[in-house]
Parts: sequence; structure tokens; C-alpha cells
Amino acid sequence: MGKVKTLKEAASLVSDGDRLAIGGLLLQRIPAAFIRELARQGKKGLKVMKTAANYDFDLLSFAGCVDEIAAGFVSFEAEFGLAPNFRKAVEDGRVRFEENSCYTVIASLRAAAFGIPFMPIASLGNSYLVNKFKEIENPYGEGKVLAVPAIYPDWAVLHVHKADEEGNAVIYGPVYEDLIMSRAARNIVLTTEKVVSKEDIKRELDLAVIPGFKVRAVVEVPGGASPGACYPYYDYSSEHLKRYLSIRDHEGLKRYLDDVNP
Amino acid sequence: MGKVKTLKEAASLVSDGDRLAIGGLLLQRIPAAFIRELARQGKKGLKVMKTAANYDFDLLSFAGCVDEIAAGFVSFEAEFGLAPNFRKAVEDGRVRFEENSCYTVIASLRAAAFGIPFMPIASLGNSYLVNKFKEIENPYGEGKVLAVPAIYPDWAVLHVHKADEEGNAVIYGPVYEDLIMSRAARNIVLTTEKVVSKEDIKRELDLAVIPGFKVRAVVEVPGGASPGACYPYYDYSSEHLKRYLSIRDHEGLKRYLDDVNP
Amino acid sequence: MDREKKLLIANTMIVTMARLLKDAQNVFMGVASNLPFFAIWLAKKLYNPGLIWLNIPGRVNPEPSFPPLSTVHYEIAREGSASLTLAEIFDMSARGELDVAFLSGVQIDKYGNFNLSFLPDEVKGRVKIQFTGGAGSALIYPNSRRVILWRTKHDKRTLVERCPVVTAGGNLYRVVTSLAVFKREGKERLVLESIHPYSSYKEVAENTAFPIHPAPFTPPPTPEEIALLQEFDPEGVRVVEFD
Amino acid sequence: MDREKKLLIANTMIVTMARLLKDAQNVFMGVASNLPFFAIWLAKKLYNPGLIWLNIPGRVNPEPSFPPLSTVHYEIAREGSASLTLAEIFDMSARGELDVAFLSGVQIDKYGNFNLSFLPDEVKGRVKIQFTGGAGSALIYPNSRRVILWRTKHDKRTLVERCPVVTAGGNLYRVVTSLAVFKREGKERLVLESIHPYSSYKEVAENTAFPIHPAPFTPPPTPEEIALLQEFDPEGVRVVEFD
Repeated sequence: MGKVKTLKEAASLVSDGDRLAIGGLLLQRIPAAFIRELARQGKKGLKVMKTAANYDFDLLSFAGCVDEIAAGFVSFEAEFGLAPNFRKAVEDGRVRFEENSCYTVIASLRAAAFGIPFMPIASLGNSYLVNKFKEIENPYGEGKVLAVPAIYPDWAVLHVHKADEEGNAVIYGPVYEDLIMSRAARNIVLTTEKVVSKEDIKRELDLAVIPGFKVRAVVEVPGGASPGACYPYYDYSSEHLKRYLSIRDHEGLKRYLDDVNP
Repeated sequence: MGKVKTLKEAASLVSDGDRLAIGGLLLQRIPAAFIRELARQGKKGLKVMKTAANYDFDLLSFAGCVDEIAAGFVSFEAEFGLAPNFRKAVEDGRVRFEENSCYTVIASLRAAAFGIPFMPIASLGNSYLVNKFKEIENPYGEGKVLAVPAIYPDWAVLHVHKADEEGNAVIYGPVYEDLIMSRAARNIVLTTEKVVSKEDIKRELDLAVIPGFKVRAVVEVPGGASPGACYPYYDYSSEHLKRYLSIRDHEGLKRYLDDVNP
Repeated sequence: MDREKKLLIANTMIVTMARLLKDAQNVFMGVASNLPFFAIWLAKKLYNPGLIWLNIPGRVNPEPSFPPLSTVHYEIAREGSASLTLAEIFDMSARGELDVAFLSGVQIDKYGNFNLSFLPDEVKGRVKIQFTGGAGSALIYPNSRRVILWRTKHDKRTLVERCPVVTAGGNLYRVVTSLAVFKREGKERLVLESIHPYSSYKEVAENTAFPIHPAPFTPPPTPEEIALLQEFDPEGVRVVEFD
Repeated sequence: MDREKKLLIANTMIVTMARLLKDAQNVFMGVASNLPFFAIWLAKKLYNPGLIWLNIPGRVNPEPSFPPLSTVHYEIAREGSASLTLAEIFDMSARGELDVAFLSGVQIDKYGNFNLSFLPDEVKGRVKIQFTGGAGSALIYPNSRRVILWRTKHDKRTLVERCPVVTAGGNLYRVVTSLAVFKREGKERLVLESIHPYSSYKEVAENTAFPIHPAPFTPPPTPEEIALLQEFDPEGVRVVEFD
């Protein structure tokens, strides 16, 4: 069975309760269309992680898809303000926000990527986050070192510029945490601006940093990061984001999800 | 003072006793010209590290420049046989060979790159190498985990395809351990096929993986990896390697170093 | 607040922060760092062209042709001198190689600690108000050599006696607010260093929840500094965070 | 040894190893892996086109147009389906995702352990003969699902009772030598599985330092297998490691 699937088929691979690492950062190269499809399919109890998020985690919080969010930062920037549905879900106790430093998210993913149970980290000073992690003795020197546990996502969900039918993918520009997510995760779903030939990937082999072998689905979604940006193809859409942020209730959210295609 | 230097000036930055991580792998993209210049300058007591080496570590052993070699593998391949001068130096007790797994070399460099004192690693089974490393408790689960100490090289010495005058550099094709070495090391020396403009680097920013700020010297040495290969510019030279491997004594080595330019 | 006033505050804060970078080796700005973006840009133009500018999109020394509203905008990734991922910038910090970093907090206390995490409901033992999360600050603050805190607001809800939750604390260099500049006395408490020229000791004292002492005025922006900012940012992106 | 004989041995070893890859998901070859290179190439051509070929130059599924003498040659990095660094391949192994790996040892003992490190001088307590070092094997052998050991020699100095130094041990699948194939009985000892058609039980027994029992002959290479190898490697790169 081929890996090239529809958005619907790909999202249906994700089970309620799965842990997802979501690619991109803030409004850059997020797998937005896939996130919307998860909401349409009414997923429940997902656990999601990322260094810094906004639209994706806000929407999943709004739609009631997530139980747990692990991240360093969840907010829009400047013109769009905070992430209102994320905040409300956390304040109402519907979503558990495991605040991390962006750095500890990366360290947990690195531990998983390296196949080791934990990752020693640099000091977090007097941050309250220290209490979330355990200390270990430094066997090669004085004192103790903080360690974060490995987190193995069930899925890394990434939006890329190009992928072939086997899931070998090229990313242009900043990779953010996509690479380390793809290594840490058990399975990968790619949405891609374009499904291309193997020959096309070959021409940019130095940028073909996602090998296909853990990829379970490749979905062609031109504009799939929208309302986020996909450098250098398109910028984020202020209009779309303002529309999303104006939604007040679940009926409005349903209309939005029905309207926006995909 | 600019960073663009002659080979002689650059090699003179290295002090006797310094620890060097040498870029490339086996006969691929080794900073061979720089290695020869270290030998010409009669460096003493160097400590060198790399996953898998041949010409570079063999020559430094022959020339009496190194006290300690940390590596997973030191040998030529197929047509050229073993690394005779390395073997002799180790068997005579002139060089201490700290055998590692290639993997533990990487783990030690990663720990240094991440600024942490040690790196937990996967099991090494019943390998005698286990005895070189310490065990720590897993704070997040059962049992113990092996840990390797961070090793901070004084210098990463890398041969690259392009670098600008500030040391921002582009590598094509396999990067081997060059990246992690550049992060782990306190200082970097680059030899480069060509010193190019800032604009030239900018055109391939996704491949400009060595930022210049820890680079202390940039040396333009076309063919600087020879007798090794520099993909895709040139292959290794069997003729040159056979000449090198036929050298029997220090006089021969001196003649070789005088002859080969640079 | 009228636009003139916003520009005055923004320019003063930007210029003040830019001048703090005169001897900086490298400087990191994170997410939602509108004013630091301008401060670094200006410092490189006027005071410290060799300054290494690090950021989340991961291009060393970006050359933006316009000021984007988002500080992870890809305009900041379009040009530069090399690539360095966010994870690697954190590693630089962990190795002690990060010189200056800009951070911000919803609450900043008299010890220089800040809170970007949440306000606890002490009675119910849970989150009362959820903030954004501290991004990379818990690492960056104690491991960078010098941290500049900045905040476009200055009131008693912002400059507090003690943060109920400490998101990050560490190597404070300066706090730059809309009204004033603080530095830290030894490793202990914040002291007022200067008051922005359009404000007053009275205004700062009334809007700060911990005790302060009088201080001189912040040197105002020069016409050259203002002209450069205005030319780079004719639309006034630098005032977007002011109400 | 004449060239015909060398080709016979090389072809038999390559084909035997290629057939072991019929159900492999992925396979890793390291440095100095001349015969595994041909075995993987042949397995992908004939038996398992979906096999994922991992290697040190770091291109997944390389498409070499000729067989290079070095198995880190850049011909193996010229084409492929994606990039994956050596460090990341080690990580795959640490995560338990590496299926088959080819390794080799100067000494291989009856437990399947091998020595690529050194021969100790027991009296003087130091290195008597230094070998190459085990490269990544100490990690790869215990953490990959199936390891195929290969060796172009088969004598009592190679197939030993017990290695004086264990460079690596672990999940042995098969040992393929110039004369025979061994598998492991349970987790314990090597047992002879087959004898190459040009050899004999007597020859294998005389050249093995631990006890063996009779076994059938290894199925010989087919004309198709030989023709493919000959076409790909008319110069005979595959015999370069035979004396």
C-alpha cells in the first residue's frame, strides 16, 4: 500500500491518546491543514509537544482534542496577542500545560532520538521548572546535574516543501525542531507542498534530511501551513488568523473547519 | 587582524599539548595539508580525536607529534592495508591509543557541544570498552546507564569547500563529524578549497553550517584534502598514498614533507 | 496613548538597549522580541558592526530589508552569514558562549526574577491566569553572561515585590521598561539607574511595587538614531506592542 | 591464490550474504566493508528492492555506478534517496531500529565475540599487536537486531576458541567466512551451518580452533547472480581483500 494518502486517511492513522510532536515553530511551517483535520475528526486525549506554538495548539485546545501540552511558549506574537483558547482551556482545567523550557523540550526529544533514557542538561538556575526534573550525580566531576526524561512521540507531524512517494523529504530554510522530532518519533506523517519524483529529491540530496523509512503517510497539501508561513513560498495570513481568533464558540469553530479547505 | 592566514601562520596557533578534533573521515575531506604543516613545525604532545582515521593520524604518529589518539578505527582500507606508522607507534608505546567506539567519540563530542559534563549512551554489551566508562543510575527508570565524559577539543581542524574571510563555511555532501566537532571545540581552524565572498556563502545559506565566530584562521588550500578526496571536486590519490606508505624512516618523511606542497 | 508618544517611548527603549550592546560579542533575541529586534539592528548599524546577531529562525547575522511584525518571520532567515539552529543556540548558552540575551516577563521582581508562566490561585491550588510560558528563558537567563530584560509596560502589576512563580532568574544586566532603566546591585536587588526623559522619579516610584531611589535621566535618542529607525521602519512596526 | 579462485570465493561469500538479506528491513555497512557492499547491492537488485541501505557517507539507498575500493568513497554519497549522518545511524541502532549490520573481526571466537582491538602481551601487560579498532561495532553488535560477521580468511588464528580482548559481542545472526557459514545455537556457541561447495568438512575443521560438526554445502551462486556481479564489477574490485 502506498504512503501517499488523503488528509482524511492520514489523520485517521492517529489514535485518541497518541503523543504528537508538531513541526515548525510559531507561525512558521506548521502542519496546519493536518491539525484542522485532527479537529474535524474529533480526536480526543492527544498529547502534543513543541518548543513554541500558537495556532496549532490553540486550535487543538479549542476543539477539545488535547489533554496535555508540553511546550516552552504558547502564544501569538505582536499583532495577534495571546493564544486565547489555549489559555482558557488551561485555566478551566481542560488541558494540562506541562510548561517546559524550549530547551528541555529539545533535550527530551534528543534523548529519545539518541535512544537513551534521559538527557543531562545545563543549569536552569532558580526557575520553578527545576522541580519538574530529577538530579543525578556527575560521575566525572563534582556536583549534581539536572536530567530530563526521554519523550518518544508516537508521531512527528511535519509540513515540508517537497517529499517523494516514499516520504523522503526536503526542507528549505530553518528546520526548527523538525529533524530531531523525526528522529525521536516512532512514526512520521508528512504534509508537503508538493509530492515530487525521486529524481527531484536527488537533485537536493544535502537538503533531503527526512528519510522516508519511518514515514507512514505523505499528503500533498499546497498551502498546508496556512494560515502560517512556508518560507520562501508564502507568508502567514493576517486575515485568516484574525478570522480564526474572532471565533467565539464551538459552532463557530465547526463552521470555520467546514469552510477552510483543507 | 584578519582571519585569512597562511598554512604556516595557522598551524603556529596550535600549541604543543593541545587537543585537536580532526575533520573528515578516513580518506574523505581530511585537512591533510594542515596535518603536514603540523608535522613540519614539529608539534609535540598533541592529543587527537576522530571517529575513523588513517592518513592524518598515521602521519602524526610517524612524525612524533601525538601523545594520544582517541578513535574508533585507525586504518586504511582495501588497497592500502593497515596504518603502519600508527601501529608501530602504539606497539612501541610512543602513542597511547584510547580506543573508543566511533559512537563514543561522537557522544563525548556531543556532551561538549551541549555544554554538559557527560552523555548517557546505549549499551556496549560485553565490549572491553565498557571498562573505560562509568555507570550512572537512571533516575527515570530501572537499572544503570553507561556515560561517557565530555571532551572539549582546543581545536576543530576542518577542510571545507568554501569559506568567507570571517570563517563562515559551506560543506557539500557528507559532513561526517565536522559539525559536532565545530560545536564542541573552543576554536576552529578551516582550510578551504577557496576563500569566497560573503555573497557566495549567502547563496547557499542552508549549507553554511559552520558560523565564523569560533574560527581563528581561514587558509585557502586548493586540494588541501589531498591525498584524500574532497567530494565532488577530486578523488583520493592512490599514487600519493602509495608513495607515503613506502616511506621507511624519518629522513624519508622529511623529504616527503619538503616535497609535497603544501 | 497617541502615536507620537508611542514612538517616543519605543525609540527611547530601543536606543537605550542598542547602546547597551556596544561591547557585546553576540546577542540573542527570542520569540516576540519586537523592540530587541530594532535594538540589535541599530547597534549593528551604529555602534558594533561586528556584533553577532543570533535568533530563532537560525540565521547568523540576518539582513532584514524591513522590520517584520514577528521576530521568527522568515525575513530574518532570508539573508545572513551562516546557519545555526535554535537548539544549537541553546547549546551555546549551556556552554557559556552566549554573551547577551534579551528576555521579558509579565512580572519582574526586585530580585530580577521574572514570571512568564502563570498566576497561581493560591486557594484552589491551581492556575488562575496562564501566561505564555518562558520559552528558552529558564536556560538562557542563568547561563548567558548578560541578560537584558525589557518590558513595554511599567506599573505595579509588572514591577512587583516578588514573583509568585519564578520562570527564570540569573545573570541580569539591565531592565529596560517604558519608563526607566534598572541595574542590579551586586547579585541582589534592582536599583534604578536612569529615568527616561519624558518620565519622572515620581511617576516611576508610583508605578513600581518595590522601593527605589532617585536617579538621573536616560540620555535621549540622538537625531541620527531616530532618523535611522524612522527610515528602516516608516510604518511604525516598533510601536505595535504599545496600547 | 589465482584470480579464478578468488572470484569463486568472493562470489560465494557475496551471494551467501545477499541471500541473508531477503527479509531485511534495513542494513548498515561500515568502513572497510568491501564484500558487504556487493552483498547489499546484489540483494537490492535481486531479492529485496525495498531494503534500506545505510552507510557511512550518509546517503540512504546509494546508487553507485561502479564499485569503489573504499566503502566510504564518495561514489556512495553521489546519489541516494535522502541523507542520514553516521551519528544518526548509530542513534538508530541505539533506538533498536537497525535491523541488519555487517561487522568483521580479526579474531572471531566460538561465542561469536570478536577482536578488532589488539593482541595483548600478557607478560609485559601491554599491546603486542595493534589492530584497527572496532569502529562502531561495540554499539552496533549488541543493539542491532541481526549482525552478520564476515571474514575473507578462515584459519585457526581467525576462528579462535576465545578472544583475548572482546571488541564487541551481541546479536549474532551468521558468520560468513571464505570457507563456511556459522550460526549461533541459542545465545551460546557457534555451530557450522554450511560449508562452501569448493571446500570440505575436513578443511573447515582443520582451520577452526573450536569444535564443529558436519553440515551441508552452501548453495552455490546461480549464473544470474554471478552475471550481475561480473557486469557491475568487471575489474574484480571484490577480490581486492584476498591474498
